[in-house]
Amino acid sequence: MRSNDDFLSKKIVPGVEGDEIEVDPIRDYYCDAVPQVSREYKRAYPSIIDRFKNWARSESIWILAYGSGCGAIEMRPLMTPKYDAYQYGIQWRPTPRQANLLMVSGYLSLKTLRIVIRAYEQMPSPKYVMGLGSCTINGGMYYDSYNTINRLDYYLPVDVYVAGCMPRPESLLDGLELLKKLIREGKGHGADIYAEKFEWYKANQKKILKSWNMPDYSW
Amino acid sequence: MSWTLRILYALLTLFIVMNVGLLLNGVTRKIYARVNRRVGIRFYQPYIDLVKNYSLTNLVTHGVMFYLGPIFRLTSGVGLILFIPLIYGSQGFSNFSFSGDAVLILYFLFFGTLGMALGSGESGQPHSAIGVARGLAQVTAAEIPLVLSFLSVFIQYQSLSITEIVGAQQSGILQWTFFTNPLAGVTALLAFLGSMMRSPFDVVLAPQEIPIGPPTEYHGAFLGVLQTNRAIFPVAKTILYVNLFFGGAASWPALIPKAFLLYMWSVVVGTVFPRYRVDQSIRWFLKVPLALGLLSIVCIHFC
Amino acid sequence: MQQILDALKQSVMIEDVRKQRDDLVFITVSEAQAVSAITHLRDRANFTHLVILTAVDWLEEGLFQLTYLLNNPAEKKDIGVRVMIDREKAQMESIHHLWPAAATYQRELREMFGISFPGSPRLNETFILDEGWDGPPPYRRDFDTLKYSEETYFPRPGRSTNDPAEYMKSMLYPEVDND
Amino acid sequence: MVAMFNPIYFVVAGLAAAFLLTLFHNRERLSYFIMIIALSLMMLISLAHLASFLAGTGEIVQVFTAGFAPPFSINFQMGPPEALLTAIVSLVGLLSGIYLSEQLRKTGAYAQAVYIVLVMGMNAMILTRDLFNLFVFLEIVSIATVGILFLSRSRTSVNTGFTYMVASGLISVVLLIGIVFAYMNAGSLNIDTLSESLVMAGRGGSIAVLLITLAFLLELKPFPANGWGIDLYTSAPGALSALISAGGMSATYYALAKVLPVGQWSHDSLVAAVGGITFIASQIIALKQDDSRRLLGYSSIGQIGLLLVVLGFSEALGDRRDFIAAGLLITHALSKSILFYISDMVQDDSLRGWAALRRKPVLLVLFGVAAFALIGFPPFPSFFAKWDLILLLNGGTEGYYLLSAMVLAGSLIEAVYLFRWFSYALKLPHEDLPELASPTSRLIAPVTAALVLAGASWYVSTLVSGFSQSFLIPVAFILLVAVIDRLPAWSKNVISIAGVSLYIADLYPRIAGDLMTMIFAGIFLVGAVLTLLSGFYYKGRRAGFYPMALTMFAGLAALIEAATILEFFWGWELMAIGSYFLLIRGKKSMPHGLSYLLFSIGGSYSILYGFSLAAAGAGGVIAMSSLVGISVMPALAYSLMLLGFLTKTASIGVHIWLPGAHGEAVADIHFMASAILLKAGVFGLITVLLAMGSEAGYTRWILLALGWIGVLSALLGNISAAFQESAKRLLAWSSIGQLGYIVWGLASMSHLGWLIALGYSVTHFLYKGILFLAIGGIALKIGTPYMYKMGGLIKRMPYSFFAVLIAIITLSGVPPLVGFSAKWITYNLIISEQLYYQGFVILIAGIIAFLYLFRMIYTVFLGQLKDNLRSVGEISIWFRIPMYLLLIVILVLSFLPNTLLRPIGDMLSGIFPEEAIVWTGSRGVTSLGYFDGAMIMYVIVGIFVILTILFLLLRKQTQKVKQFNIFYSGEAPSRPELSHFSYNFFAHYRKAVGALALPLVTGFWDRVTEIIHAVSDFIRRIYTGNGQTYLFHIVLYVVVVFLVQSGGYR
Repeated sequence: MRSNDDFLSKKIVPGVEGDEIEVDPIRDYYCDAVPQVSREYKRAYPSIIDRFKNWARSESIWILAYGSGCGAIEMRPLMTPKYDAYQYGIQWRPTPRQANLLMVSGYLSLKTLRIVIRAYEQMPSPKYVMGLGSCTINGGMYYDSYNTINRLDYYLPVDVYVAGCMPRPESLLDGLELLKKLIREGKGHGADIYAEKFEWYKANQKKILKSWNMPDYSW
Repeated sequence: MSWTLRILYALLTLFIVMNVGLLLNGVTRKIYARVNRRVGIRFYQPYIDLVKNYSLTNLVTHGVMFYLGPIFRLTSGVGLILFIPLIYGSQGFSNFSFSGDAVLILYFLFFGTLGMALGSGESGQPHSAIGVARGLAQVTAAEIPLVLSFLSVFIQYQSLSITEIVGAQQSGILQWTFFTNPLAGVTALLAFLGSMMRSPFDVVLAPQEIPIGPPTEYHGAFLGVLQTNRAIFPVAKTILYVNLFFGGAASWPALIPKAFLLYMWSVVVGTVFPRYRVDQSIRWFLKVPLALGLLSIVCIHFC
Repeated sequence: MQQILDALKQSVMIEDVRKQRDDLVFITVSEAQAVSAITHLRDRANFTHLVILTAVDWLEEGLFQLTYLLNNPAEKKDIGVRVMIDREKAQMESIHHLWPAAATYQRELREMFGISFPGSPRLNETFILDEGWDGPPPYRRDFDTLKYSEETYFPRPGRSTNDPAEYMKSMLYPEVDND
Repeated sequence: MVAMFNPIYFVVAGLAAAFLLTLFHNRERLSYFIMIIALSLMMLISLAHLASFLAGTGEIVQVFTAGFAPPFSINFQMGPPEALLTAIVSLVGLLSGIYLSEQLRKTGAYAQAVYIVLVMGMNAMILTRDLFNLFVFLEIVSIATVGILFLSRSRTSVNTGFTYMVASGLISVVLLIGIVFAYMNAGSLNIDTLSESLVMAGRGGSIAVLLITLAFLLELKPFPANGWGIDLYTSAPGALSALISAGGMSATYYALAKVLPVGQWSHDSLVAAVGGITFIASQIIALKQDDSRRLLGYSSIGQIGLLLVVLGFSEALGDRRDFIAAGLLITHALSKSILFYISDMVQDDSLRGWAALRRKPVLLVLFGVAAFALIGFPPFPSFFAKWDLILLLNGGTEGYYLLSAMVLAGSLIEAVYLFRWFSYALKLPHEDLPELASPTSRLIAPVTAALVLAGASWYVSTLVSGFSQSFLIPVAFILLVAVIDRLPAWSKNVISIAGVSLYIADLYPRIAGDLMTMIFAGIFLVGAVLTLLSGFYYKGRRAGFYPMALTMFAGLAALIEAATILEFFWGWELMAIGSYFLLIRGKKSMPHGLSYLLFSIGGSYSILYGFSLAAAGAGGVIAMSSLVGISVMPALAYSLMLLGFLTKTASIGVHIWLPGAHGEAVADIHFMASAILLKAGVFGLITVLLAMGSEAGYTRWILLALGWIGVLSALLGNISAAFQESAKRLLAWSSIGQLGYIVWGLASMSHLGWLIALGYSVTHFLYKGILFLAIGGIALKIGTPYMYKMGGLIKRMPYSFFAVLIAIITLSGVPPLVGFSAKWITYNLIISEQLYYQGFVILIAGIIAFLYLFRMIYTVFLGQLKDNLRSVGEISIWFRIPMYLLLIVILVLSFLPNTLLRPIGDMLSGIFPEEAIVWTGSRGVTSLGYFDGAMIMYVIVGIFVILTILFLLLRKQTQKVKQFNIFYSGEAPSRPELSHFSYNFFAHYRKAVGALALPLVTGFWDRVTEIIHAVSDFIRRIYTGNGQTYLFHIVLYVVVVFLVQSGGYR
């Protein structure tokens, strides 16, 4: 079968000076560098500055406002007066460039998985992933679907899972507190693990996203 | 005054203003939250956010201009605060205001805007460009009452020097420009709303539509620089207004409450009113503020 | 409605008629006559709107049932035209010349059921399975999705499945002996 | 020596040749040879006399044949006017004869005989001093004309010829009656003796004079009784039309000139009125013509009308009359012949058919020469003639102000149709060019005519007082460059740069002390060198570019060097020609080039009128100082001059030519046109405002209007710039805005205002130079000026980006670059001069500039790089060199604004002694405020450097990424052009304030054009093409004129 994504195949474009330009979109439009492990991760013990940084990171968690499944509906109450996650240093940002936490709020079909991977890779490190609900843990009620993933941690480095179908806002807050604790303890190294086991993650991703039409790492 | 002393004063000024700015940001958002009946962020949250952003480990850059954009922006904020005579009578806290008068400040306001616009432009992010286009269009409209009110003040005092203007207002509250030239004062307050990037004039940022507008692609330390500027810049602008319209200040304790109250003016309006589209806000500035501004000039001219 | 069917009978051999409601009838026609029947309904009987084209997999009978649901907007009537085709040689004449939108349904059927419609535009392009699907058509009943999922999506071990009714009973009334 | 060339030989040669021809009528080659010999002989005679008169040795020769007194014999007189006119007639006769060689040889010896008799008749009409002789020769000419027409054997020509013959017969009757009356009353027909006796004869004599005058007027085909003559032009061969138009008209005109003194100038007002009406009406009618020959016919008649005006105002024009008439006549005769010759080569008679000329560039050049000569551009004789005419009409004891205005209006209309036609020929897109029959033999005639015209131009310029010959040196240099036009561009470039540099070296010592002149000389000439330098990018010949560029610069230099207003006007017009040809080099520039030229001409006529009033006030003195304190209608004079210069600064109202003309120009031409050429208007404004001062009462209103014009130009120019899709048009609109600041500053008539204006003149030159070269270079490189087709070019052209960045920061007035100083002075000016309302708009306009500046730099350099631009390289090094030279100047001036502003301020203290900026080093202080350029620069650069270092110290893992590594809602952009926000960039702005940028002004000019065309359409309905109607017109005309004129005899 032919793919729709023709715009990513190589093409010859007539240049303005009468020349012909070969455009290879993956190579020419995208950076193809591989992520690197951070210096902090390599250190055996966190320095005092690292601890301070980790504290700041834990007290200022910016969530990418993106909902992949039904769980997105449970995130909204966190912004309302009843739960008000802002008081715990949690805020929402509209762009992955400025977010630290990716909340995967429910089942991921193949299509949304691709978007989630892109969004995750575009976030600046250190960055964290939280999986909400059974669907991200073991596929939940979609465990036998032909196009819904079962385990998120095979594709992205998950820091915290919050169980439930769907988990209630209270559970979410609990999960966030756990995440903050992990970060404070210097265990929030998802991005470094992702870089370290990059090939494994990519292999898993490519196993199911067979028509892989993006660069290996979306900077 | 020696150059060493000057630089020390400048650093002190920056330290004070930055703290004031960060606290103002925090308190403002607290107030927002309370209006929404939320607990809201901790008032020191902006500090943590700033540290967090600087402590992120990697940066993605699209090119030289992208890299320098936030620095241009911060230069503008820092330069602005150093060009404004902050404390009346204090040579130290007048910093570098001897290098130019109010006109320098008015035009230096654009320095950062331009740098930021160029930096975000290089990222190739279309949403940034949309945000900048909106911002520029709105600023040109908001600038109309601003120029009118400032012109009115300059004409009133026959001076472009901020120090002289502040000096003329020292003899009492009723000598403040806001009371001696109320039309210009009101016009300036309306123009002030347009430059603070708050509702109803914040469609430039429109987080859900064009993800956060110009700084969409900025992150980590870049964003930290922008946030630093976001602390300094509005305070500098506010102090400019305080100097021109509210008698300036002879000491920091006098300056900070004034700046705080004026800042709150935009916060209160922003909390209450919903957002304008760009063409609506342009038309709005071309109605009442323009008329008031012209009226103030006519009054100054003929009265 | 009867008149419409009578008129249709003049030219087409109707194998089966099932009246669902006064304004909804399902008829079954042969594979060879299906398109002419649909054309007749569209042009003569004002069934100008193709509501849906879908398929049912009769695995046991070795048949695919295609259903063309047609609507007459003026008289507010619907007719479903059913065609049984051979499951082994899953192929049907295209009707994209009657409704261009039919091509999209046919693409979907091609992808999900593996039914071919020779001549239909863009038939062999991916439709929704654009992540590079290489398994059998997933809507065929002989395709085991659980097995596929287990092979592909790294199932988490230790997962157990309960009958919801029994499970709820045991949870709510643990004192009752469920045997 | 001259005696050998007795004028009687004209008749002898003519008749003898005609006789011989009949003998050799079957030896066509020989007979044609004889004809040419005879024609050459005639020319030789007249040339000999002309030469002796020009050398000052000539004497007036009187000839009487056969010992009888007139009217029974022939009485000839050969004086200077006769010599000149016969020379023209014989020349055109000879050239037409050569041109028609094929046709004449084919039609045979009889046609050749008739042709010779025709030329002879015309010459004789000029020479004779006897009324009856005149009548006879007039008849000969008429009949010979018709005869040739019949021999050309086309169906329409028979019809036309018949109408023509009947009409001229009718006119002959009128003439003959007049002669009979004259002879009855005076007993003599000698023109020289007739006049006194006729006046004594009372009423009969008066009627005789009126009838004779009327007959000759009718022969000159006055409007509206001229339908019979017009048709002749369409059906006769072009070369014959040339002879009729150039020769016949001249002869008849001179005959009328001879007859008028007979009536003691009692009918000069009639002649002037007929001439004036004919002039205006013909030009208006010609506007709607689509047939080239008919258009030429109307144009000829219009020219004759103008000559009649000259004749009618003999008294006012005094001894300059002959100079004016000769100048106009020579230009008219030669250039019209050129046009008629070309019209024969073009197969398609419609105006658009003349695009065929593009097959042969030399013909295009000839067409251009003829067109520019007819309108009265320098260096052609008509330029000086028109100048004198307007000056004298306005300068007499009673000024004929309305008349001179009408003459200029008519000329403007003439320019409209001539140049529209010319632009068709140059630029009209044609699927396939029409055929052109131009064997080399046919080129002889027009080329010779053009050469003679050039010679006459040179000679006439030597006769003019108040015009230094040194202005011809650049023209000679231009001609030299034109001659070597076949060489490759770089060699011409070297020569041109050398020429300009030499000129600068020569000029510098002369203007060294005068800063004002230095500034503009610097902009004009240093600008010239820089633009020529950028011209090295061009590979190939670049045909025609260098002569025209040099023409423009010569004009600009003449403005600076001018000691008299005539020299100033010369420079102004020269510049207009040069710039016009430069601007139309773009691909789609045809309509814009035309509108540019028309506004230029309109503006220069306005200036001319103002100058003439100035000269009138100064009693005819035309030194530049005569502009000071004009005593004749000073308000009008100054307003007109200012208006004229405003057309060049493209201020609002007269700006509509600029966006198109500049927007379609090539990069370096754009630089010339915008950064340099517009400053000529500023120079003009400064000249006028200096002369006008601000003391007189009326100046207040003029300055107020000027100020608002400047302010609105700035505002609307900047708003419109934000809405442009083409980067070049954007810059063009931006120029309108920037020039608005300058005009506003000048209009304030204050120290600070002029400081702004002069400062802007310099800085605008600097940053606009960079922008034009960069944007123009990019447009050239990628083949389109549209910004939505660019994007992301910073990756490919970092040097250009940096230069443009500096330029736009300067333009926007953001500190620390030099543009800020202008903004600072603006605030000082607004407050100190109380220009609150204008000033407020100016300030807003300055802020709106951000819109288009950001749009330009973003959509061109930032955003997404398009696929087809992935391999594009930097713009030509020859653009980057001047760009970076300008850039260095900007940076120096930014650090030390006092280096520019202080000397200007000191100089302005001489003009406006009021308070100024006090400079201490780089710190400027006024009574209101202060700024320190160097200090601002140190502080800002210091902060920037410190922050950059701090940021670099943070040491992050920095990853350089590519264009699609952007957040795109988790998806991938498919194509760069779909992710580049560029088209309709300020849609919301347009929605809110777009009404301000609506083309109201354009609508106004469209309406004016419509009205003139409607009038033209209405008038030309009298030409039905019916012979009887035409005859009826003549009769009616005679009756009406007779009734009107004879009213005075009762």
